Amino acid sequence: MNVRRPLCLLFAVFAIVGLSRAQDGDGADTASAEIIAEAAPVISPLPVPSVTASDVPNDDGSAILVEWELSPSDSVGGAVVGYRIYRAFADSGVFVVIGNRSARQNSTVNGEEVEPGVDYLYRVDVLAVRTNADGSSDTLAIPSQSSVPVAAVVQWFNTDRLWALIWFVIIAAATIYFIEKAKRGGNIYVRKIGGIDAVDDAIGRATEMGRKVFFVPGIQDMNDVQTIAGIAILGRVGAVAAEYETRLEVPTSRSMVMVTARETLKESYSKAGRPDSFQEDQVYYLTDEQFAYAAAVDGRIVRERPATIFYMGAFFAESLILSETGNAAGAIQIAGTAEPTQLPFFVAACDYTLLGEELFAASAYLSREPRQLGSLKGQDFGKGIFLLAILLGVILATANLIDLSQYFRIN
Amino acid sequence: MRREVPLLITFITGVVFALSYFIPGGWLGQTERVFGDWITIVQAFAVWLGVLNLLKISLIKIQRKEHDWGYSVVIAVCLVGTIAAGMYSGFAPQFESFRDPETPFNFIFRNIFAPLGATMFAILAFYVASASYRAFRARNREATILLIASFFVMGGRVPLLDSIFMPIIDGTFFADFAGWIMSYPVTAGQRAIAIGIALGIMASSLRVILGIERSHIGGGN
Amino acid sequence: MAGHWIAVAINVVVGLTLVWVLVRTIQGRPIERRIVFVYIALAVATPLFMKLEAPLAETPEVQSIVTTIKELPPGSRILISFDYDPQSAPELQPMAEAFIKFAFKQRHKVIIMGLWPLGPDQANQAIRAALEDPSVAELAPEYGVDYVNLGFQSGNEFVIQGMGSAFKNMFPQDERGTIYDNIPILRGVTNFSNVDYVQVFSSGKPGTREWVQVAADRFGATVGGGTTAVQAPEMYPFLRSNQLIGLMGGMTGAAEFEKAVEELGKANTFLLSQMFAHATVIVFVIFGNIAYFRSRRRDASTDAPTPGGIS
Amino acid sequence: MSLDIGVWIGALLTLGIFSFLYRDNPFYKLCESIFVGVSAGYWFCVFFFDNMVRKFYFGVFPSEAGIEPKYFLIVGAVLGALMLTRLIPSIGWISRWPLSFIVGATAGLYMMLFFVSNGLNQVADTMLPLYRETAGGDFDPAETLGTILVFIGTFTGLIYFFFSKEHKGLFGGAARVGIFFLMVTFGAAFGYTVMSRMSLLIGRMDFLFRDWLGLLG
Repeated sequence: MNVRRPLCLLFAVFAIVGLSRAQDGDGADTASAEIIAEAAPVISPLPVPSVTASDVPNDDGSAILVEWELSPSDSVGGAVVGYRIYRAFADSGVFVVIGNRSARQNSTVNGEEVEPGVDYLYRVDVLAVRTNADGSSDTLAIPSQSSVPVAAVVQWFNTDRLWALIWFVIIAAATIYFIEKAKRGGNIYVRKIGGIDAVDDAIGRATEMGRKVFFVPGIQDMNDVQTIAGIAILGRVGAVAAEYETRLEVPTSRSMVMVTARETLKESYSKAGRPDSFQEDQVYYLTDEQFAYAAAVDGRIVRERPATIFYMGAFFAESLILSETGNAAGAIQIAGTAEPTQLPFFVAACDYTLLGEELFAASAYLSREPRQLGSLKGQDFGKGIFLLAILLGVILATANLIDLSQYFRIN
Repeated sequence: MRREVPLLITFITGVVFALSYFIPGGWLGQTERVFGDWITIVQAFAVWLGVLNLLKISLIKIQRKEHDWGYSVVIAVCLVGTIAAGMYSGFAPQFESFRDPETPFNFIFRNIFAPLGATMFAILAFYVASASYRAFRARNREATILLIASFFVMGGRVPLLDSIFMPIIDGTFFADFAGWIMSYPVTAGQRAIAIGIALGIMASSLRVILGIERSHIGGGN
Repeated sequence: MAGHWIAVAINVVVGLTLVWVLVRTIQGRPIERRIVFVYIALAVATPLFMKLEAPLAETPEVQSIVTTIKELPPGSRILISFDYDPQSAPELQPMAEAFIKFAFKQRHKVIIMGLWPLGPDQANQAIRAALEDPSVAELAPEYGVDYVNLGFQSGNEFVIQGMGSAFKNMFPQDERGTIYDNIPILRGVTNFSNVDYVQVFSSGKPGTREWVQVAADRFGATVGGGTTAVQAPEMYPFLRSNQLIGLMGGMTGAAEFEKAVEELGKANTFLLSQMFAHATVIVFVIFGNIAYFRSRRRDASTDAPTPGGIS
Repeated sequence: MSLDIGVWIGALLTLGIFSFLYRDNPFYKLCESIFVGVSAGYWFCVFFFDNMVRKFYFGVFPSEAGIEPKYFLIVGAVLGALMLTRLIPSIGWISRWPLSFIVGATAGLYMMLFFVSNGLNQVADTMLPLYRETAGGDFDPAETLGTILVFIGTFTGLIYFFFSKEHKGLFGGAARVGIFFLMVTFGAAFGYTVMSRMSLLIGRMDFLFRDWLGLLG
């Protein structure tokens, strides 16, 4: 055995070299290729010694992990080119190919057409190139023993995500605590944020100039949290605009956003005591297409020359198309988005930009309502925990003591 | 009823969908996909509201002969025309799908929609230039940093700085430096923003679920 | 060639007018943005007519693609997936054209498919461009024998997964409706073990990442990538771990590939345009700053807001 | 010059959009109106055939035997139908129900997804030893510097986002450092994107000069 393995290897290398040279098809080389092929005896690679299959944990019972020991013949430069994985229903025993893996790989996940609770058998064939005495070659498949039957299981709690639950509960509980505390009274300090403080003045400016205010709620639908945040801000902006009797216009690129924005504004106007000033046509749909929407809003910006433009929500490439036009039209622009790729463009073209988290905080700020402000305190608590964790984690990792990241990394 | 039912619906769905994150089995294990499917179907319904609104506004403008009403005619005709072409392309038996290369719908897409979209996108090249000319000025420390970072990345990403300094510094120094900026300081900035966003979304979602933030149902307090 | 000289002349003149812009800027009368637009338009358009070679360094990730293709014996089968749409065509189309030309010249067999609906259409354009090349036309590659377009299949990475057991399952017929088994080039092609190389041109998801994760990792295919510049950095981890044998990133990567296969084409021209445009933007940023410092000297109020009003 | 009518339409529309760079004009207004009308119609058809017919109808009533109907899709249709009550003013308020459902689901679902992917995992990624070695076990100065920068930048950047504490003293100083990192991020990301934006313009120019005018080889 000790001698055989290196010998096998050597022959396999010869066989491969001979094969590849023979394939070149050069007349001069054929002779030597023949000699090598003749010298190499027909050898069969060894099968996979064992195959184990197990349920993939923490899933909906739709995947099985198949692992095997590498064939002893599978070594660098060896004749083994890969493995072919077969599966059979335990009750029928008929094996069907489910996939291939290349040499030196020893596992695969069977994630397709797996029913939970059904027993399966797995088998792994070694695929190897065999060189025949006449110099030709073919691919051999040497089957393994089948694995013991295994069934996928549905889990009801994903234990991989336990730490996510723990951290979430801690921060959420703190947030709710601060909300309750704020409700009972108690002064909550929030620092100045330029972009948010500027809202009133920006609308006031439009009133003085007798021009419109535009509010652009992004180009995503209501299933984006940023749009929801943008609409919440629209509620506050709408109340101020109603109070100042400034015409506010909301072009949307999504029908559902149009509907929601109308509901929101209607309420804002009636809360400001001016329900009659609200007209449905203030909020209108243009088109779902990103660039057509940008083209149309651009056109409106140059024609109507609004004094103030808000961009609040999810923005993509149109961010600069809109804000550059607004800038050239002389509007005061306040933007807010959590799309990191677009922040630089708003920063370059707008007077004020709410960065990521500030977009989500803005409506709470503008409401000045204790419960809303309390939730901001909860956000800060979360940041405090993360800061502490990062600091500790880095120190402990540098000192090579404990890897804290394992409590934060979630699959 | 009008106010309480929506609040209750938001609360229940919010809690259920949040919990589903921890449950791998059953349909709760696939809420992201299931919800995605629902949304696409709701969008197919909701688009009627938008398109009818667009048509209504255009027709009103035409009827009242408002300023520039001619363009409203163009919008209305293009809208109805495209829908007609799409329906014909989708239902006519000679086409397999409304997207087939030979359909009139595809003709509109290729020769009207696509070039318009591509050009609107390309306009950005001009705006990027004018925005940099105006905004990237060393007004204060922050602006200077912004300027320097953009300068090196802009010049390093194409073989511009490297070829200018070829006689002095050999190789791809500026390309590597641009890469270094992208992989370290930029990672740091983006990570801070990302973590902030995570907490921001968490707090504002909690406000929505708990009914503190209720603007989406037209509700103040 | 006349175009080249006219373009060069225009550039010289335009370059001289920059002095005027600089003087005006120093005088405190910054030019309006429409003039900036004119410069950008010229910077992008004129290099298209020039016959210059962009200066480029050799990178291992592009060279390894070239070497791999060169080392394959003639008649090897290359699978190319077109995973992008017209919007990314300026970056990826030159790459695809150069690659296909090169593959044909090396006498390889080309199998085309797409995970993006409009991908196979881009492929047809690239093939057409390749066939117009006289040296390719001489070889007269024949549809069905030397190349085939399997068309688009929906399902993202699951298509790759399905191809792992049999291409035929995912593509029962080619784009022209011919049954898989009746296409000569596909005879004997069951799955990834029968293709010698997989090249992906991608601008997003599904794209190179998915091909690496499924075709390379799971089925052991040799995968090379070609991505937009924006995507390229994300692919470097795969290069380092050798899951991806090579990568062309954006126009720079495409131009380098053209140079390596001695086939200067669109990518090289486009890269020139890009360099001119970048240079123009940088020049204007510098001018903008000169203007600012001049005006600050005149007007001492320096309480400028942070960019984006961030505080 | 091209003889293809499609190329001509495309070229004229391209010029129309570009004319906006000079100023707003009737040619641009025409192109804009065409774009709005055509694209709204386009998406209407896509929603109809892809979402309504293919996803919903063939999802619930599969065209081939052996495919299981996806009855859960009916929920989407019910929500959609309730949305349409908007068209009848007297019962329009019912549309708040599907909206509440969508907003609630979005809040619940993405709250967790972002909390983990944007929050916890990013925190975990930052917990690296500050002393970095090369694969060979030697001190790696570039990687070490990079790791330290990522740590400082993330830490101070987060401090900038604190709402309930005034940016004063040491805390304020840290927040300022955080702003510096944000500025580097924005500047670099801006410069980085310039390249892809320019290539889009190159694509359009190539279309005009090559495909339409035929001036390029």
